[in-house]
Amino acid sequence: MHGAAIVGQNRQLARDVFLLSLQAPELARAAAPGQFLMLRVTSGPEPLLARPFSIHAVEGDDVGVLYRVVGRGTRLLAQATAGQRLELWGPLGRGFDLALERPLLVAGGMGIAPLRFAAQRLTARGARPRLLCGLASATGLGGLVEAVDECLTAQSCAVSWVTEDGSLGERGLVTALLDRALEGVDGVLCCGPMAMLRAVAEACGRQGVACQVSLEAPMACGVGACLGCVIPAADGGYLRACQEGPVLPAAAVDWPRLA
Amino acid sequence: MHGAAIVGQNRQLARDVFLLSLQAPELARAAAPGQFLMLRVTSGPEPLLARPFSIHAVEGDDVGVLYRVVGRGTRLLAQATAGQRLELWGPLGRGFDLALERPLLVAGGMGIAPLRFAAQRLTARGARPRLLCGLASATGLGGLVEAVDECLTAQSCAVSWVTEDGSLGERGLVTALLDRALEGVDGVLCCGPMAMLRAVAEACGRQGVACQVSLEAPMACGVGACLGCVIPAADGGYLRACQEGPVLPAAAVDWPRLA
Amino acid sequence: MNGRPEMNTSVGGLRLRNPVIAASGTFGYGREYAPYFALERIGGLVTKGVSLRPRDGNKPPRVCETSAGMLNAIGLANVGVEAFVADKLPWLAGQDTPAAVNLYGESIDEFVQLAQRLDGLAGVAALELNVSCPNVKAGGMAFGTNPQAVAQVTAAVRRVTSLPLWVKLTPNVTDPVAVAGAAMEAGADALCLINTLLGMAIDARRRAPRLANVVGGLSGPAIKPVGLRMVWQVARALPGAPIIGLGGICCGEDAAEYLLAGASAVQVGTASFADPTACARVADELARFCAEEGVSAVSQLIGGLRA
Amino acid sequence: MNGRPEMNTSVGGLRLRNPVIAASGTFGYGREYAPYFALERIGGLVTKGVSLRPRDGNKPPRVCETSAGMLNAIGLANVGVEAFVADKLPWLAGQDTPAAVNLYGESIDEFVQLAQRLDGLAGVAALELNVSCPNVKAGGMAFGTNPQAVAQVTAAVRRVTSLPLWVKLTPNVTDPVAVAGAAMEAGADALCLINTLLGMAIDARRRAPRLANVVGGLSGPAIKPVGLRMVWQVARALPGAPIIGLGGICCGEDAAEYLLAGASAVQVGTASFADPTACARVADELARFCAEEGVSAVSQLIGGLRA
Ligand SMILES: Cc1cc2nc3c(=O)[nH]c(=O)nc-3n(C[C@H](O)[C@H](O)[C@H](O)COP(=O)(O)OP(=O)(O)OC[C@H]3O[C@@H](n4cnc5c(N)ncnc54)[C@H](O)[C@@H]3O)c2cc1C
Ligand SMILES: Cc1cc2nc3c(=O)[nH]c(=O)nc-3n(C[C@H](O)[C@H](O)[C@H](O)COP(=O)(O)OP(=O)(O)OC[C@H]3O[C@@H](n4cnc5c(N)ncnc54)[C@H](O)[C@@H]3O)c2cc1C
Ligand SMILES: Cc1cc2nc3c(=O)[nH]c(=O)nc-3n(C[C@H](O)[C@H](O)[C@H](O)COP(=O)(O)O)c2cc1C
Ligand SMILES: Cc1cc2nc3c(=O)[nH]c(=O)nc-3n(C[C@H](O)[C@H](O)[C@H](O)COP(=O)(O)O)c2cc1C
Ligand code: FES
Ligand code: FES
Repeated sequence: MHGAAIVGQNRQLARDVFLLSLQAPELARAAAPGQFLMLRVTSGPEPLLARPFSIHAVEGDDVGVLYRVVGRGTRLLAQATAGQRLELWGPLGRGFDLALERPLLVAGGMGIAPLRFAAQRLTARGARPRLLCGLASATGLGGLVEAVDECLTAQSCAVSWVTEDGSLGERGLVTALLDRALEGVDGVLCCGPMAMLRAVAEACGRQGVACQVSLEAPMACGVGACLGCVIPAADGGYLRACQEGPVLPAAAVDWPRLA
Repeated sequence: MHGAAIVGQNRQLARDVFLLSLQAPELARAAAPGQFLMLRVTSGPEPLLARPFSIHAVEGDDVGVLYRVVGRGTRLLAQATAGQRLELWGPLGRGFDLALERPLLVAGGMGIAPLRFAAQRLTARGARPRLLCGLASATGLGGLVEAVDECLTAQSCAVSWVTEDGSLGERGLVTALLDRALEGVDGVLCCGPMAMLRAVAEACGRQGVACQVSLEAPMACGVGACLGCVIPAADGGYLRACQEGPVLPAAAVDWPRLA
Repeated sequence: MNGRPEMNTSVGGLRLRNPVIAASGTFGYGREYAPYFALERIGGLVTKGVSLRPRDGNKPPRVCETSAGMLNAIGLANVGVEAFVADKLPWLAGQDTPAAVNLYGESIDEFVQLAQRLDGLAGVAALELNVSCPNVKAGGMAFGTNPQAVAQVTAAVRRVTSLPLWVKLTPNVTDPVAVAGAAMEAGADALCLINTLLGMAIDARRRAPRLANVVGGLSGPAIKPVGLRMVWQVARALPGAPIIGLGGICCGEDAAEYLLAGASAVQVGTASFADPTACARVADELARFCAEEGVSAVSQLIGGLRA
Repeated sequence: MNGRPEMNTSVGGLRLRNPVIAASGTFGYGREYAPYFALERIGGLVTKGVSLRPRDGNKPPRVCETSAGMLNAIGLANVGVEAFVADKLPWLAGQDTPAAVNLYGESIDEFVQLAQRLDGLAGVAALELNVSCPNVKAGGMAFGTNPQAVAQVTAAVRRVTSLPLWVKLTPNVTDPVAVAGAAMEAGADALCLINTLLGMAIDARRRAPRLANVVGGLSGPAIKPVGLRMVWQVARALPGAPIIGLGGICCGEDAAEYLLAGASAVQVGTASFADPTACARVADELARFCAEEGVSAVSQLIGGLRA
């Protein structure tokens, strides 16, 4: 769909992390976990392009977007207030393949964004997902941690935290815990920084667990037209993050060329 | 001065007319009637340039700006809310020469903007100004009419309204009433649409009354640097509206070239 | 004014329902935007540039945003003419909207082969020669800055096709009129002005270019003044040369500006990225503009600038 | 990093306190901006273009806004060199900030006379030849698009002055490197890149151009990608040629981008209109950028792009 959505709320969870909810019934009906939407952060011409955001949650007619303020567009988005109209289109791209029984969800930082919706749908269809969630530090991110804990526990998805500074859960990197966490798992869904995705993909490869990664790339159109968002493909050439992705089997990605 | 001013209020007087008050003590102290300020309507890069506005009123530390929404910049300005910071600089340009005893102030539409401040200062220095104020129609402008009536009457400046459709005061054009209104007047201060300024200047010329006009021109810098805002001068060449103007003796302007 | 304004126009051998065409490279192969509006709402569309062989294109990152614009260095990634004919053209042929095929060759011979391959195929309404792409090493802008080269490639393609032949010119030249004149004399049916301006963006913190290709093509509202100027310049210098104007068009009034400057039709590029319905919206807004201004036929705007 | 970064730089025969110079035509004769900040905060300034005789300039309207930019067609209005020397120069000579005088002639001879008149006068720190103004009929861009003409005017002025000689180039050319090389070979001490892009704006409702001169020069953030590209292109092609980069610089990071692309100093133009303190702010922000990035001397940024 393409059109205007009404801002329900735009709640600040941490210094630079916000949870936006949008009244967008058509989008809510059509959305699948791992898909994204393109959102215009102003009604004016600056910034020119829409921003891609993963679909974080769907509750009735409402679509949730979890975002971090990193630049001009997200700074403007943070100023959006309830009742305001924002132009958007979606759902876009290919999401996660959820045909799994005991999946492990691995999130790095904001990588939680698409995984929460995946957990929701997985438990709804009877799977027993677990979430391994890594942060550099939980300091200042209390609101985010709480929101994640709350909604995933409600969905009986167990959450383990790992922080580099030990401020929450185990100290270390997600990837260090991975070999153990992969036991008994029939698939991994992963979203986070590129280096993490690659390390998770490698660990899964070693253990023979199928791994799906959600990738980011600078996007102009979001609909497969501009060819701007490409990801190097394992069999040569490129895949469009917005069309063949953003979720891809880790094996489909040419990791060395992605660096 | 140059810096940020805090929006006191931004009151809608009519469908497309607003009265903005800004807390700007330095500007308030330095401002003289007929001068203007340059105001950035956003903190972003679009629109790029600041907008010139006449100083409509000074009350203590507050500077008033009366503006009409005509385009992108003023549309954005209309969204400004109390407490918000706006960048501005001024006071700029040359204002009215107020060394008059019985001046006539002639306003066309938004031309009232600088004249209200002129009336305030004139009565303060003991002069007895009258205001002749023309509108196409008063319909929908009740709030503006009321605001003008109220503050000028408080300053014992008599106000006469003229409307083209007869909806308020006499029916007709300001200029039709002018010959009569000029009796006993020792100077005219005029602001309004170009055609009106020219007609008033001619009427004053015929009756030998000194006439000062406040002119508008597209401006980039507001400080005399860009040479963008020029007005054809009676003695050849050009005058900068932002520097030699915006108020000029009618005789200094080359009216035919201005068309 | 009574009634709806007459919106059809004719340019470079094609009659169009309305003057708004989706530009090359910003509308995929048409199908990508079909979910967003009925393609019959616009005058036509131009495909992404097609080359003889498939091209992977440049390394990413390929796009970045700039003030009121964007840079791209896609590198003419495309499926190649055979896959285009097999997979894309049948769908286009089934649409009630004419499609021009944007061609990119690295040599005159490649342009000729492409034109020959496409000549007479259902779904190909016109050929648009891209001699102005700034993002490829061979051909592209290298051709487009040289009037002789543009004349040669245009004449060579002219000989092998009876399709309407549009030549798309680069703004990165000292004298656009010389290149435009060369294309017209060599048999072009219309000139498309402008392709992107050559530009660059730098990430100062990383001390690196924002595009892997370092330089790219600047498009969007930022370049509209340059596009309008070139259309006006060429329209004045070559009266009668049909022009398709583009560069930064985002709304109906922008389109009207290009028509007034002398274009017979317009293309909408980058605006589709900011709003997938942009082409249809621009067409609607242009009709509304005509109605509001009492213009009974949009063609009355063409070259109507009072200057 | 410890301590404040070293901000001075040297370009085209001048040592500057910092690399940020106020551009010609957007800073008046310097005095207009003195109320807004102490001129010692910036590296230098360039005057509005000065011609032999006073010029009234073009008819108004002379300026209009565009997306993230503006068009101007001032037409090199200026007081003429004699009034400049009598009325403007003494004040500039009293400032602790070097002033380059931007020169505009309609012929080589006029450029030479201007240079001779200014040579040796207190307050003139450098000459900047404007062979790139798009808004005048004679001289200006007509010179600037032709490498031979640029070489001739540069060589002729070089013979009559020992002042640092900067040549300001137009972006409206196919090959900026050819023009830049011609200027360097003819004795320029530095190249200033870029002047404005030739553009146009139309008021569709009035069906009239927004500028009385119809076309004008496009400046501001919209053109930054073009300016950066040209600086990078010329810096790569002519290693060692001192470059002063400009076009759309609004903040310290913009300035850093130009330095990384290969400029030894930068100029800030249109940004002064949006913020009268822009030049000083850009200088401060550039210093802060260096501090944040652990750069101990701003000169380390020059040409530091990893590409
Ligand atoms: C499919 C997809 C889904 C995404 N989902 C989310 C999400 O759920 N929550 C969220 O917070 N972010 C998400 N992102 C990233 C988000 O799109 C960017 O953070 C956003 O576009 C930045 O906009 P800005 O104007 O604030 O930053 P800009 O001013 O445009 O850029 C600021 C900084 O962010 C970097 N950046 C810009 N675009 C991207 C991008 N696409 N990916 C990574 N870095 C970028 C720039 O390099 C720059 O350093 C997603 C991106 C993609 C492609
Ligand atoms: C010295 C001076 C004092 C002024 N004082 C006031 C005032 O007190 N109250 C007030 O409402 N307006 C005043 N104006 C006019 C005001 O500056 C413009 O209305 C404003 O800049 C329009 O900005 P915008 O972005 O809304 O319109 P834009 O989108 O820039 O333009 C919209 C329309 O307004 C016209 N326009 C743009 N700039 C001007 C201008 N400078 N003068 C006239 N028309 C213009 C355009 O041609 C266009 O048709 C003054 C102008 C000057 C030069
Ligand atoms: C991502 C992208 C890809 C493009 N690809 C092509 C192309 O393949 N062939 C071509 O002739 N022009 C191509 N262009 C240029 C556009 O068709 C158009 O000429 C240019 O973008 C200016 O118009 P705009 O400002 O409306 O986008 C491309 C532009 C963009 C932004
Ligand atoms: C109003 C205006 C007047 C200008 N006058 C001159 C001039 O007299 N001489 C000159 O060499 N450049 C002149 N320029 C060009 C600027 O110095 C600068 O090259 C150009 O604007 C690009 O930089 P910017 O984007 O930072 O403004 C002028 C620019 C503007 C906007
Ligand atoms: S964002 Fe345009 S093709 Fe993916
Ligand atoms: S607005 Fe720049 S000189 Fe008047």
